[in-house]
Amino acid sequence: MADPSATNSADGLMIAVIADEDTVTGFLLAGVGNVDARRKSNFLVVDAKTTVPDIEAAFKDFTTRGDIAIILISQYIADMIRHLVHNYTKPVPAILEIPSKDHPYEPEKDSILSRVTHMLG
Amino acid sequence: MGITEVGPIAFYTWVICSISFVLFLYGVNISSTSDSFIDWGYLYQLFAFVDPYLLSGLGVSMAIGLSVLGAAWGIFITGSSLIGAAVKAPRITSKNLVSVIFCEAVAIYGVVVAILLATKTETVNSLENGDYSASSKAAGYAIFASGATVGFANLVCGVCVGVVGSSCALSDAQNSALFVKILVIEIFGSALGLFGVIIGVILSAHARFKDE
Amino acid sequence: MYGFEALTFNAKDGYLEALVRGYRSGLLTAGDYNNLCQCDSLDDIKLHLGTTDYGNFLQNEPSPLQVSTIVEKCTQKLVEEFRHMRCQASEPLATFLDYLTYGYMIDNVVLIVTGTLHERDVQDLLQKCHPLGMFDSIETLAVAQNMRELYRLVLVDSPLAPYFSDCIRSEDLDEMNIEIMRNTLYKAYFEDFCQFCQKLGGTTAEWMTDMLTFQADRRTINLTINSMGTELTRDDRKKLYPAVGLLYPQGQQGLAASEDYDQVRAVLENYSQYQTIYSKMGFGETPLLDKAFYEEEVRRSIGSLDLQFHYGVFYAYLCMREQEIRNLMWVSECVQQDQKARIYDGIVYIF
Amino acid sequence: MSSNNRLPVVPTVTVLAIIKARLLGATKGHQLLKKKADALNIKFRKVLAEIVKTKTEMGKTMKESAFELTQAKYAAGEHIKHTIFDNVEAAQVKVKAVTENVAGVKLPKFQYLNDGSESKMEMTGLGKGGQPIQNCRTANIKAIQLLVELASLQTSFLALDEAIKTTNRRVNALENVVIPKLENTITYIKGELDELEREEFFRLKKIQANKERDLALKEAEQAMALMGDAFGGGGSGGSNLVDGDHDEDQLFTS
Repeated sequence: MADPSATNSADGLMIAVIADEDTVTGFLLAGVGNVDARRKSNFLVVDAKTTVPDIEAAFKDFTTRGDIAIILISQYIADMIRHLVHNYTKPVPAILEIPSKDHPYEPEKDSILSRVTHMLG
Repeated sequence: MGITEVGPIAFYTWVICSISFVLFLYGVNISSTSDSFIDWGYLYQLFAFVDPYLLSGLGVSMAIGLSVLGAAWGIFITGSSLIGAAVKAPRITSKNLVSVIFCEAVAIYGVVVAILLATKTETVNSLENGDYSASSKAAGYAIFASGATVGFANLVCGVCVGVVGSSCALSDAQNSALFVKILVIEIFGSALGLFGVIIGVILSAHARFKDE
Repeated sequence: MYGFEALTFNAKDGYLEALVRGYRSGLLTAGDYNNLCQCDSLDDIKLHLGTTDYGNFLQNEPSPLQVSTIVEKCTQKLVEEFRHMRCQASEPLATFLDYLTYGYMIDNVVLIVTGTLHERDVQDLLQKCHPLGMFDSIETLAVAQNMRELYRLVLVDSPLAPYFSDCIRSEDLDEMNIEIMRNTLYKAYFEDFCQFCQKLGGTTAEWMTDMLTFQADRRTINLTINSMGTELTRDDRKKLYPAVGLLYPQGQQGLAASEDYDQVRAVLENYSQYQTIYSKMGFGETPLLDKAFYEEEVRRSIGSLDLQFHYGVFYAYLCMREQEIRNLMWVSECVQQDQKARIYDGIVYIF
Repeated sequence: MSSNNRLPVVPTVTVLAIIKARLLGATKGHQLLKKKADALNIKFRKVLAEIVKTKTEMGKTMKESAFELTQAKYAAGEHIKHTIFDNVEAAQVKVKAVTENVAGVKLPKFQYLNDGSESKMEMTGLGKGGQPIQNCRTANIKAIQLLVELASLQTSFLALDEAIKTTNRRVNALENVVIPKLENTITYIKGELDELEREEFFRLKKIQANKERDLALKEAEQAMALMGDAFGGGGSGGSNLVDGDHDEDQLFTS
């Protein structure tokens, strides 16, 4: 629950994005994007050519990097790697499933929200 | 709009026309003296000794040549537009052949008049002083003028039909309702050539090379 | 002198002029748009586009259809048509058509240059380039490590070289903001294109000057509005204004000093031609001028079709086709995002 | 059964006192944990309600920002996204992780941070479509803020969920295992002690009875001896104390 790395917390942690091109574009426009000196970026554009192992690798990378606090992932992409998302239990970085413009948001599929609705009965 | 914007052809035409007009006026003003700029008396002699056959030959060749030039010009203007427009609207090709035929008709006028003129043409012997008889000179000039009339009338008529035909093809491709309307304009354009033909025929009707 | 064009124009360009008008008749009409607006899914749109001039261009696409795929395919159609015309064209139409692609070329060069500075993969960058703006040596753009080298090795051979050499000094290249560079190039391009059209003479010059005047003014107004509140100073802003157009130079003086919309409006009110534009600008609020500009552009483009024997139709066709792609993108996005209420906001009816 | 569900203790008074003290502690702890669980539950409910609210709101916000992007693309052209991708350098929007304390549970919370540095994005679309792009940017920043909030809620949700589970486990353990066990032990000890008491009582009673009988016998003998002395010397009657009646052992158990 503690900060993953004390060094980075001073100037803030980043938000990572795994989504379709348009969603990523929007967030980059807002200034979320970060590309460091080693050409490592904190976003992944998923298009028709992106394979599931690519997404898995990026997801694992983002969850273990330490300078990322929130991972935004499009819901339909989360569905592709549902096993990883389901088994992920750490509170930081937080996984957030977001709707994408061409995939309407389905609350039933959301790992968190399904628990929420289950609890609310 | 400066003069350079008018385009080179128009510019040169204008220059040549104005120069010749100035020369013509100069010549008329001082024609009485022999050392005038244009010696009209000498010019008369020159034209008087021209063989009427040459004039009629020129007339015939102008009739056919300029008509065909006009027709060909019209056909390429129409044709290139027609082909381009037919890429997206193939239905227009058969209808718009009318425009091409109109242009073709212009060439046919030329051919008809040329044949007419050619059949009238005869050889005549010159008089002793090298001059020709009045009637043969008149016949030569008449056939020359007739040929020129028909030729130039058909030249511009062909171009006119061509331009209208090109627009006709383009409009028909967009909206087939326009075809008939533009065809009417084209018919009017095509009639221009006929005027020339009529005048040409009348002009050459009384041409007699030899006095009977 | 219209007559002389009528005599000689068709010798070289009659076929292409008729062809481009034929392409134009393939543009979607208001009826088509109305039908498209009734669609409930992208597949409906695909089905409907199948009945139009687009034909079966989407037939081989896998079923979860993306908006970007539609846009890409439409662009591809435009590019194919354009390339077809370019191949048939003889001088000076060929040069004219080349000029039309320089705008895209500028975008591509800027894209590659930024990409190179950020060390992106060249192949990726090339895929993102607009196909109309490709030139032979574009792939080698990426070999250059810095901007000076880039200019010396590659750009010097491209058609854009004069724009670079005229307006961008090599020491500027490295630290210049990429957007400023893009707009400086655009300015040079506009001026050059205008000159070229003047040289062509006749109806082409007349119509194109009119259109380019509008485009230049649009750019000027856009630059003014978009640079408000940014770090761009007045002098810098003024440097980016193209030195053509109705607003040049008097109106540009005023616009360069404008700091809010009301001032821009005040300047524009002196130009009755732009009444349609500034009447869209409300007092004190942020206006959305883009659609007004697009409408004006389409209106002027349609005007070009009333004239024959000139090159303006090619430019007009490009504008209209681009607008159609924008329209289609808008409709598809609205359908996909379920924003039916706003679907009519973005469509500019062409016919 | 009672032997299973109790502590293995020797039933003495001291042990009883210890166990009683433990029971008291357990009850107190149970009460406190119950209270904590309630506090967490209240917070949890609040978080849940907010998550549901924010999630639905997020759907709307994301839709809006996606549409703003459409407008930007409409105005500036499709290629604008490449420009945006290429202008990415360092993140301006970041989050700060802080912790909030609810009933002793540390909840991680994220705070939206914008370092406010002049971004290259400001100039994007200078010549064409700048305004919709800036609108899109604002809309997306709004969306990000909402998402950060949602992420906080979600993390809180997870942490709270965990905390509540632990607390409930403890409460249940106390309620269903520890306290019954202690109570059973107390009952057992009490039972054993009662039993012992009863035995003692019985034995005391028995001793008393024996003692009374002996006394009676002794008295009778004395009376006899007195009578024997009086009636004939007591040669034979002079009973020997040693080989007299068998003297029963006195048993003192416990």
